[in-house]
Amino acid sequence: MDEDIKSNDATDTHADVSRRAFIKGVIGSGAAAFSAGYLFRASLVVPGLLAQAGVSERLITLNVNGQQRRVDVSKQETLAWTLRYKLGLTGTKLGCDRAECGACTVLIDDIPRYSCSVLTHTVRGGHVLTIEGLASADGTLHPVQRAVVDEQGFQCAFCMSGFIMSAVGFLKQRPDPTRPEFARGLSGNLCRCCDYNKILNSMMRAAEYTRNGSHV
Amino acid sequence: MAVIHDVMPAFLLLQPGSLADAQKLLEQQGPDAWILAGGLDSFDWLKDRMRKPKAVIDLSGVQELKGVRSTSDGIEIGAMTTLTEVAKHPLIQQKYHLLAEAAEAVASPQIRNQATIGGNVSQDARCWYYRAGWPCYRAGGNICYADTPDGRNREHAILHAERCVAVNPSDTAPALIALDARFVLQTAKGERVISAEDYFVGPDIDITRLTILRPGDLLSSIRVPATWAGARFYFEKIRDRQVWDFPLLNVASAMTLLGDRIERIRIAVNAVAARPLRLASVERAVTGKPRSAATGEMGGNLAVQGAVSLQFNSYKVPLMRNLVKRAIAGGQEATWTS
Amino acid sequence: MSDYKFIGKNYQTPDLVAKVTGRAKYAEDFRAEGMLFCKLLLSPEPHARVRHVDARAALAMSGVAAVLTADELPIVRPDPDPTGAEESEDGSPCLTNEPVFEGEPILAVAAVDEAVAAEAIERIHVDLEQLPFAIDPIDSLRPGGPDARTTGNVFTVGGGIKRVKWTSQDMQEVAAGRIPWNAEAGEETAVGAVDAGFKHADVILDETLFQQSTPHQTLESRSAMAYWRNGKLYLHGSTQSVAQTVPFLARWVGIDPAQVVLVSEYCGGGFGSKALGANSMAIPALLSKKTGRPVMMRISREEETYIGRMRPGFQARVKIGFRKDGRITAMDLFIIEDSGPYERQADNEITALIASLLYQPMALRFRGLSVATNTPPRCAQRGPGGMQGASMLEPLLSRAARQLGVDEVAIRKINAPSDGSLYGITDTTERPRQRVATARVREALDRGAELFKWQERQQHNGERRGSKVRGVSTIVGAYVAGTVGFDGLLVIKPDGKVYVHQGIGNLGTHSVMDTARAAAEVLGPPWENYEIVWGNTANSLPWSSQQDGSQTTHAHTRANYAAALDAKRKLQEIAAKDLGGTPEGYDVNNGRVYQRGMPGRGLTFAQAAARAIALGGKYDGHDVSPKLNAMTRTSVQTLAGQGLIGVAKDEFPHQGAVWSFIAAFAEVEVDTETGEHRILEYLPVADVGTVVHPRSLGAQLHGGGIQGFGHARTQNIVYEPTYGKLISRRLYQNKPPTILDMPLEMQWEAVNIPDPSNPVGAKGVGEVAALAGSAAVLCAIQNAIGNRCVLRTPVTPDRVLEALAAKGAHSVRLTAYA
Amino acid sequence: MDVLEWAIDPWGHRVPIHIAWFLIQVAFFSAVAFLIVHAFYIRFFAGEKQWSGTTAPEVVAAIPERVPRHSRVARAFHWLMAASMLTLLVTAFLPKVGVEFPWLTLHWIAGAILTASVVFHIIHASFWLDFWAIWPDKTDIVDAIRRLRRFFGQAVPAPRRFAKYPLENKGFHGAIIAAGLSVIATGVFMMFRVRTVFFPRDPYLFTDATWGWMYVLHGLAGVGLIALVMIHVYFGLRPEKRPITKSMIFGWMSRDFVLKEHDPARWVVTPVAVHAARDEEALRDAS
Repeated sequence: MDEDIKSNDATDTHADVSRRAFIKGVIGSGAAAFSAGYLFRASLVVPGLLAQAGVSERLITLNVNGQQRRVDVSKQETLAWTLRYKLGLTGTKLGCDRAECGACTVLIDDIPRYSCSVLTHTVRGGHVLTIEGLASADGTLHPVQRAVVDEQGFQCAFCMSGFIMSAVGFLKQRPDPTRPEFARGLSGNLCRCCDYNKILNSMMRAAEYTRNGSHV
Repeated sequence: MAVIHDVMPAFLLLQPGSLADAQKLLEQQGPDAWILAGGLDSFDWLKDRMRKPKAVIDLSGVQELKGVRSTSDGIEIGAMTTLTEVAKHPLIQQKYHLLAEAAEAVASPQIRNQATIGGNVSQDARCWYYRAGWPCYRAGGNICYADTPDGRNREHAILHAERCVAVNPSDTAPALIALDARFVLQTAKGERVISAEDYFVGPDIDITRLTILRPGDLLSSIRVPATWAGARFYFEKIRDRQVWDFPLLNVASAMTLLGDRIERIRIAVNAVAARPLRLASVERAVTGKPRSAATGEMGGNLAVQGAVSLQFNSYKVPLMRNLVKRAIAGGQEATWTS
Repeated sequence: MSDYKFIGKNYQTPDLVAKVTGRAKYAEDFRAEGMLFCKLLLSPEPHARVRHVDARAALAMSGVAAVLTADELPIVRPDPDPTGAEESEDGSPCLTNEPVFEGEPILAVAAVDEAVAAEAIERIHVDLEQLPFAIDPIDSLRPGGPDARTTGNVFTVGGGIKRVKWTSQDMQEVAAGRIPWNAEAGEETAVGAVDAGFKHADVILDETLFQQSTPHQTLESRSAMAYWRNGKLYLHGSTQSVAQTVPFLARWVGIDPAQVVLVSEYCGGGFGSKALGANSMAIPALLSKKTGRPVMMRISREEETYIGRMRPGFQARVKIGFRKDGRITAMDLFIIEDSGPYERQADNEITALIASLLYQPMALRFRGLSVATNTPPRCAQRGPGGMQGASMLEPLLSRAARQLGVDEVAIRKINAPSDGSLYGITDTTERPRQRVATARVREALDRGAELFKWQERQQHNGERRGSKVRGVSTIVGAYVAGTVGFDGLLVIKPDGKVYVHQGIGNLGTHSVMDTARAAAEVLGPPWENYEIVWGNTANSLPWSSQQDGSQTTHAHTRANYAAALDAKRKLQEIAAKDLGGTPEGYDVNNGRVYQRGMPGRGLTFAQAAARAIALGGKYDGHDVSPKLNAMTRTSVQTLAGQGLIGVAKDEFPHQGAVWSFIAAFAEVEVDTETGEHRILEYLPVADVGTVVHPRSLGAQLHGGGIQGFGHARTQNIVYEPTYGKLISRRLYQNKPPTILDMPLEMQWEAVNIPDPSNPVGAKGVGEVAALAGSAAVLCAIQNAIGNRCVLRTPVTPDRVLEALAAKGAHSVRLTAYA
Repeated sequence: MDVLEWAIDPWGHRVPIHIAWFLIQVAFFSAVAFLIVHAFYIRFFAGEKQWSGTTAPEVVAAIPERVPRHSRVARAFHWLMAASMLTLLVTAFLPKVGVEFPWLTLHWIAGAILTASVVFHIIHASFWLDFWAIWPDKTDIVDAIRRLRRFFGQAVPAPRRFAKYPLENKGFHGAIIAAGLSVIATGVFMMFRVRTVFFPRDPYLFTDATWGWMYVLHGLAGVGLIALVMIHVYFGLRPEKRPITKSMIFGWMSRDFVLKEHDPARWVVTPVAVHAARDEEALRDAS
């Protein structure tokens, strides 16, 4: 028993199908993954080590788009994976999974980061903001979203949420950027349609909207 | 056994809250422990499943390792300070702008928001054979695939290559050497302070490492002395794309003038050898000389003495010569019209 | 044409809000209860035969559901489909027992999650028998050189493969950096007297050039999710062309097209690599069938680089003869094309075809070799043959202009085609030369020269500032821009709305929305009255063009216009039936059909729709014209009774082939000490007929242009020749252009002259936009540093420095994948 | 644990890359163990050496006070080889056990010197020296067996005195030849993989696997040499072997020592002695 739990946690890949299926089921229905079985497991993570400094449990609470989400997260899981496959927030895209395209950009405590290259466990207690969290409850678009709509920014738009999150983060630091400054600020996002000129037009308009709230 | 370069293997994640805990964990886990700073280099190894550490020690929770503070003699930068924090810090901006420029030249904004100064100077080689998981010298094997008759070695070394021709890809390293920085190491035997140059090793000494860090060691902070505060700085990085690119070559220099003559100068280049090179002989040669194109030319020519180019990287010789020239004579050359 | 109500106006495309809020779902965004995850085992060798697969250890793992090997693939029917799709896919299997390139999928594992699947892959042992491999086409052509396929090394036009080896004398030429003129070619065509042409030339340029292969590298990889319900396959994939992908998907999975429901409302980029989706979509489909559970296949970036297709590279020799005034007397093109492992690519032939039109040479000879290599499969990439051709030929035109002292704009005008010009690389009875419908290159050049202030700007050429040198140039380009004969389908429902059904895909060009505007021109405002139905074959879509080759805008403005005319006619007839008079006496506008001059007397669309249902027959789709494609007929039958059906096959007349043209102007700055260069300005001026959607057109012209910059400046693929393995596996290594690789701000312009063979005068733009960016930048760099480094792309800093060091004396490095 | 280090080559095949470095310690400590055991044996168990056979007085008289044993050239070679061998071992293995320094250049230069000196030695020994002197002959074997049986208390004649070289010496030489030639042969090829003055680099001279086994052999022979050299030095320092060691320095042995352990009949030190000695020998065996 003990042995089995160890192996379960150490190499997270021998878990039994039924439990997995159950978890997936729950995820499928969009709710946070949660199971008593997991609580039990987590509390037994490599017996002995738990007492020791810094060993993290699997079941954690994440603050995503202002909500507290309880979710089961394996140690090696990236934030992008948790958002997309555990919390159903698929607006965040995986373009390369290697921090070299920017499609997975989200804000962590207002700072743009590549969620494909952040371990979910390292942002417990942080505030995560994704594309889904921008528009207000009544559906009013965020100024940056509004600007993109007004300028018809982007083509295939697979890179769009990443770009928008970068822009939102950048504008928090620098509300009044010049075009070259904004270009540098957005340079961590790749657009394979290369619609950069139109994207930059949208973002310059977004800066304007953000400053004078003239978008609604 | 088939190879797959996707999906991080499972590991035990340890998240110490203090330097002491981190060291305790390092001790407990032994050489199998993988230290995670910003993670941008680590995740490549893990996601490619080329490294499968039992335990990963995440330092992001160790506050002592973060932040920039001024000291009696200059500043001390915690190893876990992000490159963005380094580039934006007012003190660094005004007194050690060289370092700010170098940090700003790294990768992309999001990466700079996460990558740490400690990680940037300690990052592994980017030789594409090594990174593809091929069993080369650096990986503990017995061959260098890049230094072969057909090897693809555009990015590789022109100086101090021995068996392995990989280069050190760090942008901040040469800046720190030019600023005569000190690296503070926490080892099993206690704290050790060494000069920036001595932090890096070449393949002649240790072919599997780029730094002197041994398992169990931690780089805790970097001290930049006031010696070069407010000096004349020059940094330039040449690359294919202006973002997400490692340097084809970069140069950093700090200099003080006496009238029109060079009073003191430190110059370092990177991406030409397995370790960032301080160009001491060039420094000696140009000290006391007028800061002019001629002096720059002289320094540049001296800098590339002994360079051995491979099939695809002969361009690095003129490039290094020209950048060193600029680093001495000044960089009005470098400004673009747009 | 200014009286258009929608054509030529900006508007908010209906998919935009879903996109900015993250609600737009791409293939990998779908989930299903009990979904399994699939991972692929890729070949570690460039060419091998699978002797034995031992998957016992993997299958023994708990959580592993199934392993799928090539042995379990359906026998693919030779004929793609009865509905007569235009072209076949590249013939590569989705899994194979004879991998012909490193990274080719050998088998797939389905498991409860990716971690288990990945570990399962590592526990599988595949015993491979190594076979000879070729990476560099020229290496395969040398005497005794390796063949990429056991059957040969050169693909033939008929779809076969043969063995071609050059002589050792030929190889001496190669060693000297020259493609040998007399070496054996696989195919040869000629129009006019080439030798005579060169005899009459005052200046002859004869160069060897190299164009690299570049991966399409769409940002959304070809991930797919599949499940089965009631014997039907539901597949969430990523494809450029929804309707035309169905028969192919059916074929790959071994089922009937009627059993396929394909969902691809959003495609994260294709650039040609997803013209028909991807054959890899069959993997989750078959695994799902095998396991009885939904299967998600997330294609990693590395996998995408291997199986995501590439543009064929060129190793070429080009000779052009010019008259004093710049007129081209003769052109001789010998182009070795890297066709990858599976089938002949026609890029080299297209290069010649474009040249025959764009430069109207008095004589032209084309010789080509489509060499097989054990590198990733090739397929058309935005401007296939055009990108490489423009990048090779335009710099030579610029150089000739300078040698002859002719203005660069002038030399392009004097060779330019005009409406109805003849072109072709053969002039035989079976393959006669063709006529281009419209060609307004000269107008584009004049307009551009004016906007760009060419006369003044070109003075900057060679201007030095410190180590920086300026370069200014202009270029022209051409590409096919439209097909005809597809179906349009729309329904006016009792809710009064017009539902325009589109079988084309939504890959960001907006043409899936833009072409629907042609129907609105016929049936009138308000635009809010129109709903566009696309991206899900369960929603009764018409048979449509492939969303590639810039054909959609032309093809589907026509098809939708035709369908709208059919609907209008039916509205008029119904109105006449109910309110008397003749159909011709009725107008259609503002959601109503009413008697001309008496707007009060008529029916709303809602009323008309209800009447159509009551009338039945052709009005509500119960009678279907046999002229329509089978898929359209099925869709109409499904929609029958839901409202007034407007449906028609595009039978508008058209004279000549539809081509779009472009003139582009660029200014660059090159640092002679570091080899770096920046683009200061780029101005494309297009002849794409009527401007349909300005903002979309601008996006195509600039986006395509920047993709061209990437081809010219940064993108590359590097192989280790000894092991035949890709070593530039990552984006940071194969370097697509970033937002910092363009001028700070760009303008664009279109001559906006309608194409007479399109009801709204529209032509396509995608391909022509891309090649212009590359050619313009290369010409400008050449004009700046006047050396020959642009003869090999990409022109990275190292190549600039090497060329400068060689002082123009160097020959082109022909090594592929370096 | 595996005594070899394995790796996955670019084509996914498992190939050896070199020996596991713990073999260094294994070699070192087994040598140490041997020394201790041997020392104990000599100290507590080994009795006074006994020899059979005597030498006729006239032969004895013919033997000079200082019996020449190693020519200048031979000695020069021995010490040169020793120096290069030590350099090779130090440069090869110290870095592996954590003492890091730039070792490669020293290593291949020393290797080149060793190779050259060995080639010279082979030629010199074959044509100028008594080539067979260093190889065990029938008598050596017979005597070895005798010594063994006497050790176990059996009543067999005492072994005869040695010829020029004691059997152990010959055995050691044999082992050195095996290990030495292995490192040299493999080492020469390995120079193709680094930048030396000798060949153009060509790392693809052999397949990954062949190269791998070559490195393994080089390593095995190398660690073997650690043990051999340690043992050799040990014997060189042992008091009862001093005369032999001295002879490698000064070139001669005292007549007394020669007469004690060596049989002038088998190691011809005087032309005169030859026949007489041989006759005597014959007589004794007959009786």
